[in-house]
Amino acid sequence: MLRADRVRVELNGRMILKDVTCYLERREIMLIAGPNGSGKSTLLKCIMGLMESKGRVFLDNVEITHLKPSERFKMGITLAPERLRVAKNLTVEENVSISGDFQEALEIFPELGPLAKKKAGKLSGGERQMVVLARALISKPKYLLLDEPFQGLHKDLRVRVVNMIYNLSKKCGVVVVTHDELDEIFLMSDKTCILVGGEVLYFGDSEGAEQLMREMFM
Amino acid sequence: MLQLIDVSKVYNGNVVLRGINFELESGFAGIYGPNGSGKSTMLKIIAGIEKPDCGRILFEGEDIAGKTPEEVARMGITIVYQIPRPFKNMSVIENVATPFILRVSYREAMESAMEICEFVGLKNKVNLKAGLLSQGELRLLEIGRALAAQPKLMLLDEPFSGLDVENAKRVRRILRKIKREGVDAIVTAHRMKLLRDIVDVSYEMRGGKIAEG
Amino acid sequence: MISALLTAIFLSFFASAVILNYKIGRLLNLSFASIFTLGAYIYFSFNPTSALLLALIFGGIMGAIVSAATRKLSVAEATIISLGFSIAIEESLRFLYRTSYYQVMETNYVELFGEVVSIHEMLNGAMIVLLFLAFAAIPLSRRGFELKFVEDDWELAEMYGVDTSRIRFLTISISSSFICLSGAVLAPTQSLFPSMGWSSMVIAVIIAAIAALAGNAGLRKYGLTIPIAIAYTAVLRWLL
Amino acid sequence: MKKDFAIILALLLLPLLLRSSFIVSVATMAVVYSILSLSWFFMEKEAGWTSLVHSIPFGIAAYALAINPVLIIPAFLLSLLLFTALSLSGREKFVFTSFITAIVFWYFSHYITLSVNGGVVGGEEGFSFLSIGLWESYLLSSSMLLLFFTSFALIRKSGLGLKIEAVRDDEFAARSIGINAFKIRIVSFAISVFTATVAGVCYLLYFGHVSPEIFSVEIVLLPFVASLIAGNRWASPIIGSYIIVVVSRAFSGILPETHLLIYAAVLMLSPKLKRWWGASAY
Repeated sequence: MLRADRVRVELNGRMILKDVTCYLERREIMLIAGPNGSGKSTLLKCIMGLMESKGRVFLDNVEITHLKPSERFKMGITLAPERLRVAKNLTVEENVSISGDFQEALEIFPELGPLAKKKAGKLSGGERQMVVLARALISKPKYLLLDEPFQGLHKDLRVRVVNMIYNLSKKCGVVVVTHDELDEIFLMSDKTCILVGGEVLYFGDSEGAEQLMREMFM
Repeated sequence: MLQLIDVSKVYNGNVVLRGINFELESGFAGIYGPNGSGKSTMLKIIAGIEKPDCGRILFEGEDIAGKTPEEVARMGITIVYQIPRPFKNMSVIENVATPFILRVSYREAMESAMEICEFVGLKNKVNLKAGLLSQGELRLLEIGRALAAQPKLMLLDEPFSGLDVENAKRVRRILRKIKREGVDAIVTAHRMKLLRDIVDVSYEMRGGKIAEG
Repeated sequence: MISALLTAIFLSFFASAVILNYKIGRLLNLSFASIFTLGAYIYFSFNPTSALLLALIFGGIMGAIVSAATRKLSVAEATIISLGFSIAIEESLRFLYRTSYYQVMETNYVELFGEVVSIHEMLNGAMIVLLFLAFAAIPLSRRGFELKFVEDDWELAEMYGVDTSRIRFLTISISSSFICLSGAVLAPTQSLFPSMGWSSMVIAVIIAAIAALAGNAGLRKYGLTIPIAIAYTAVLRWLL
Repeated sequence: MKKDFAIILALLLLPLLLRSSFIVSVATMAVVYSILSLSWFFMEKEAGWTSLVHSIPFGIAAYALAINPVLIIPAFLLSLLLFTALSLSGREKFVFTSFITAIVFWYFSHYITLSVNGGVVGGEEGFSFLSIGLWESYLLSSSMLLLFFTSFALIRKSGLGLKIEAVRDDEFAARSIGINAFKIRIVSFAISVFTATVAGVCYLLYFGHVSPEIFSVEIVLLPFVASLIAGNRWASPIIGSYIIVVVSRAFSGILPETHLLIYAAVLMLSPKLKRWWGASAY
């Protein structure tokens, strides 16, 4: 179980997250929804340890609050960050092989093959997102945190990624943050956490969130 | 009054806008569409923050495509950013007074700023540092500051994003008031539903193309 | 000509250390100026062999302290702190050694390509070349790939299991230790005073800035410091 | 703000009451450095640029006056141009581009020479000028300090102040409400550089002599250290300058470089001090 317990972030006197508590089991998908600026990405960064925060984070009942991001990674948490984050001056192959074998990445996204020696900074949005996702997937995480995984992807690729997330949830826990095109992810998610202005508006089974989600987003 | 003719924009190989043709004579125009469809880019191009790769933008008959943001702002186009950008170490009233300073004296600016603060409902927070406001209040502050520039045309980039129901209602009320005052605006949003009762005409944007709908 | 070449190699070594610290440590490490001076003073306080060893150790310790003091700060703040360290070391030296040293080494001269060069200078040059090569070898090593990643986007590297704080610590300590050693090696040919390191520091920063402008990728920017340093010394010789 | 003004007035009046030339000589030095620190503080706090190059407008002004008073205007313009050019590297990098420039300038300042009547003057020795006397220069520099302090207070409560602060907080947002950010940047630099120039003039009129030491690291760092040592109020740079001058005078017999140790300590602790005083970092 990956559990964030009363996570709180304050920046320049302003609360970005107010005592957020949520958890998911392995083999579950959790959707984190909410408008822009409601603290979704910040929550993922706190779980990964990239941001200073109050509150505690547990992984399979072990407290990991004081571990560095690199140590959390080695324990099985992987974050695929938002905004198509790639190391711009490194090649695609180098970008991916930080977390595993490039050949495995090719099995997931064969499109990356011809781009292997290209600088990641010169890729288009969709290609960059493939690099981001491939890099996260081949690290074989126990819990995978996906921040806006559909950004920059075309329709058919989007469908592929949705299927990929579904298959992944057979062996690991997946957290998906998105505020767009919610339908498909929402329907297959087990849990939903809705954040507004840094506060949890709803956390629990996705069935219970349906009414609220329809009101807010769909 | 505003006219976009064949405006295109490409970002490292990605076509964001493909040949946009758009015209606004007066009133509120709404543009809705999913993320990444080019709504924000279009507003940024009108505001002079981004340069279009080709095409012309006519505002009151003048081509503003090559102008800097401050020149465009002085002609009467003001943008409200999607993610609020307040002057965070200044008080709320100073934030709102800053655009007035370009036209009137310090004292008059402060008085007019007070009126605007009242208008957007921040009257009891005027002396607070802007950095300490909540997300909803920041949006109101942004709108107030944009109004203080006395624009002919306001560009509102997703004014309802990041807001809870209560604050969204406040923003909606203020937008209606602005409309009554006779300011024209282009408003973007995720979904048409959010815009339906405030805009005169709505457009849909998808994959960098715009269509009336 | 040859001595100018040796100066150029020293400068590009210094500049590479500056770039490495800037890219990985995220600070303009101004403490190098005094760490260099520290090395030179150590050389005069001990016998040559132990001085070299002590310079390596002291430089490493100073680097470690600087690195610990500048953790998790913005570039500007970290730079200002390193400047504080630089002044602190400089003033401590001024306090400990009330006088300046100047020593001309008695040395043999050899003729090389029609030019008279002192043997000592040659030895120094060789040492500095070795240090420079050691620097250049870091990006080629097993850790080199991680280093490259940290240079480009340290946060990304951190979330993919690279311990960036350790890499940062090691980079600053090792480069400080090398700078201190180079101070000890070059001491016999220099006049010593507490602020002697500043001239090299400033030139190195300028060279580093030009090299960083020209190329952003891996080894190339370190290699680029060599021609720039050579051009610099050539211009200087022509001017004076 | 009123409290700050009272503190400064008290600091300035005290030596007049004590009527001791020694105290006045120390106080004059402190006041001259206070003007310099105040000009720096204006740029840091109001305009948001942390400069380590204020020794240049300060020193060039003194040099210009010593060589030929007409040169003051080009000296001012040259400093302003330099500041503007350095600011193109951005706020974060400005700290070290300005520092490196200041150091390079210090080296070159040793070669500023003039040939007068067949002889060469300047260089390491510097230039001499008339000193206007102790009491006169104290009155001159303290009235300058008061003048600048009040005008800065007025600027902050004016339209120009609002514009400068807006550009400091978010240059882009300021531009999109019609403020010409670059022009405002230059205006704020001009205010700061002008103040530093006046400080340089007061310096020369008091000491009657200027040498390359005026460009040294000590002068470069003085405003930074002075402003950080005594809080984050508008009186802080002035109180800080007094502290530094008094301390270095008091210890000059025992350890001539004491103030440099203070500098080192303040620099090393600067982020802590900033947080302590509640100053936001730009």
